[in-house]
Amino acid sequence: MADVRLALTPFDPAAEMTAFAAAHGGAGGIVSFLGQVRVGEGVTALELRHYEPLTLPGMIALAASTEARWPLAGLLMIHRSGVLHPGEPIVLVAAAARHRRDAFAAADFAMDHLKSEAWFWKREQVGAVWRWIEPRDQDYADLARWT
Amino acid sequence: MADVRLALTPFDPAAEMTAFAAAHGGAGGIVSFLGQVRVGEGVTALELRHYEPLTLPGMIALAASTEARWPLAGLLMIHRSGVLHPGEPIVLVAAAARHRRDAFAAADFAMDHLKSEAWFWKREQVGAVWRWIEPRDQDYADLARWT
Amino acid sequence: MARLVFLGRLEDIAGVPDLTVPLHAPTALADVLTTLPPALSEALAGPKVRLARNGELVAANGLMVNEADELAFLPPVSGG
Amino acid sequence: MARLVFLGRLEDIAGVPDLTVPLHAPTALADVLTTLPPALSEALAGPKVRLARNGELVAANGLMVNEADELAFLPPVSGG
Repeated sequence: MADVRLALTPFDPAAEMTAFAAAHGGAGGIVSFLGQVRVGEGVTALELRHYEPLTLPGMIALAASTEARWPLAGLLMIHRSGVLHPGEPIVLVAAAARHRRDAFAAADFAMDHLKSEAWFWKREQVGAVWRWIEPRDQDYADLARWT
Repeated sequence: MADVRLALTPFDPAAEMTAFAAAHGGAGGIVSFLGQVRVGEGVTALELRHYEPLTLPGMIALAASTEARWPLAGLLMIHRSGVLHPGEPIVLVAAAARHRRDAFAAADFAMDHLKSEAWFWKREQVGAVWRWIEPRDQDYADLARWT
Repeated sequence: MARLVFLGRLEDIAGVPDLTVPLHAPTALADVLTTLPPALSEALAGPKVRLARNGELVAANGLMVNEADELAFLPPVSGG
Repeated sequence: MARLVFLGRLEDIAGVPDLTVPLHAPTALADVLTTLPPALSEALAGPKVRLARNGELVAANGLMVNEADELAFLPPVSGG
């Protein structure tokens, strides 16, 4: 059963990883992806918006399809929404599996889908100006690898 | 410059990941692999042996070739040697990169090479009997993907 | 009364995150949009904008909006 | 005196992690191996066993062992 969360306040990736690794001690291998707000590129804040009726249900469905595709011992998926500052975690995905390749593929798959299919909208503040971020072509190309 | 360590005593993956994420705040994405001694399969201890003149130099060379292959903001590679117990971390690899795909590929590449090319020998204790672990065919197949 | 919800950059164009429109009978989406400022209705009808009615994705083509519906306008997403 | 180092399962076969062999002149590897118990010398000469002399990988074929050399016998690795 996956642990899927929409976090409206900051979360602590290290504490989450420690708990996840302890909960899946039988797995052998854990692959994680941590995305954080970049430091030092002039971005003063990042805002992620979500749409309540779709966002968490969509993440739960993504977790289910990830688990259906690879034999995992556990899957953790946490995505922030709200206003974030440089250095703060945005997303953490961790997949625990008996076989290393399964954990890598599952985390990779989940991230590609979170990036370009999950119901989030992102804008960043540079100076006093907020600008919406459009998905990049690369994001769609990444997603197309799985079909 | 990669951070490469041969750990002769237990290390704390969460603390290492926190420090690594803080050190590479400009990267945006960090992929990690954590391998730990499996819990609950009758294995009471795992022993990793290394050969001083080769093991750490080999890990450093692997880190350098990983960094040469993908544009990384940072690379962390810690591998335990010695006697370990169930739940203890064996290996932690983390790659920080601007682009997610680079971080995934670098961590995957480093792990495949650590598994089947790094100078470690592993045996496990089940009950009172120690048994050396031979590399699996799958490990060689994983490695061959990169050539 | 139906509620229109604007996500992402559509909120900037609308100037508000949501808007309540008076409806007394099922109304075609196209007719709902004509009551809005032209710049907004044009953006909402864009080819990349997806629609969710009461939390379920629906096709824009031929859509009827009922009283008490919540209709969300979803531009391309960008998470992670 | 040269030092032979046995890694992995080779240590179990040798019964010790390393062994010092008396050498007074450069000696062919094959001649060094014949001074060892047959089960050990056979395992050390196995096709999957690699060799490092003084921390550098070397080929077994035609190898001469010098006084004060450290010669490590490396069976297939298994890390991670």
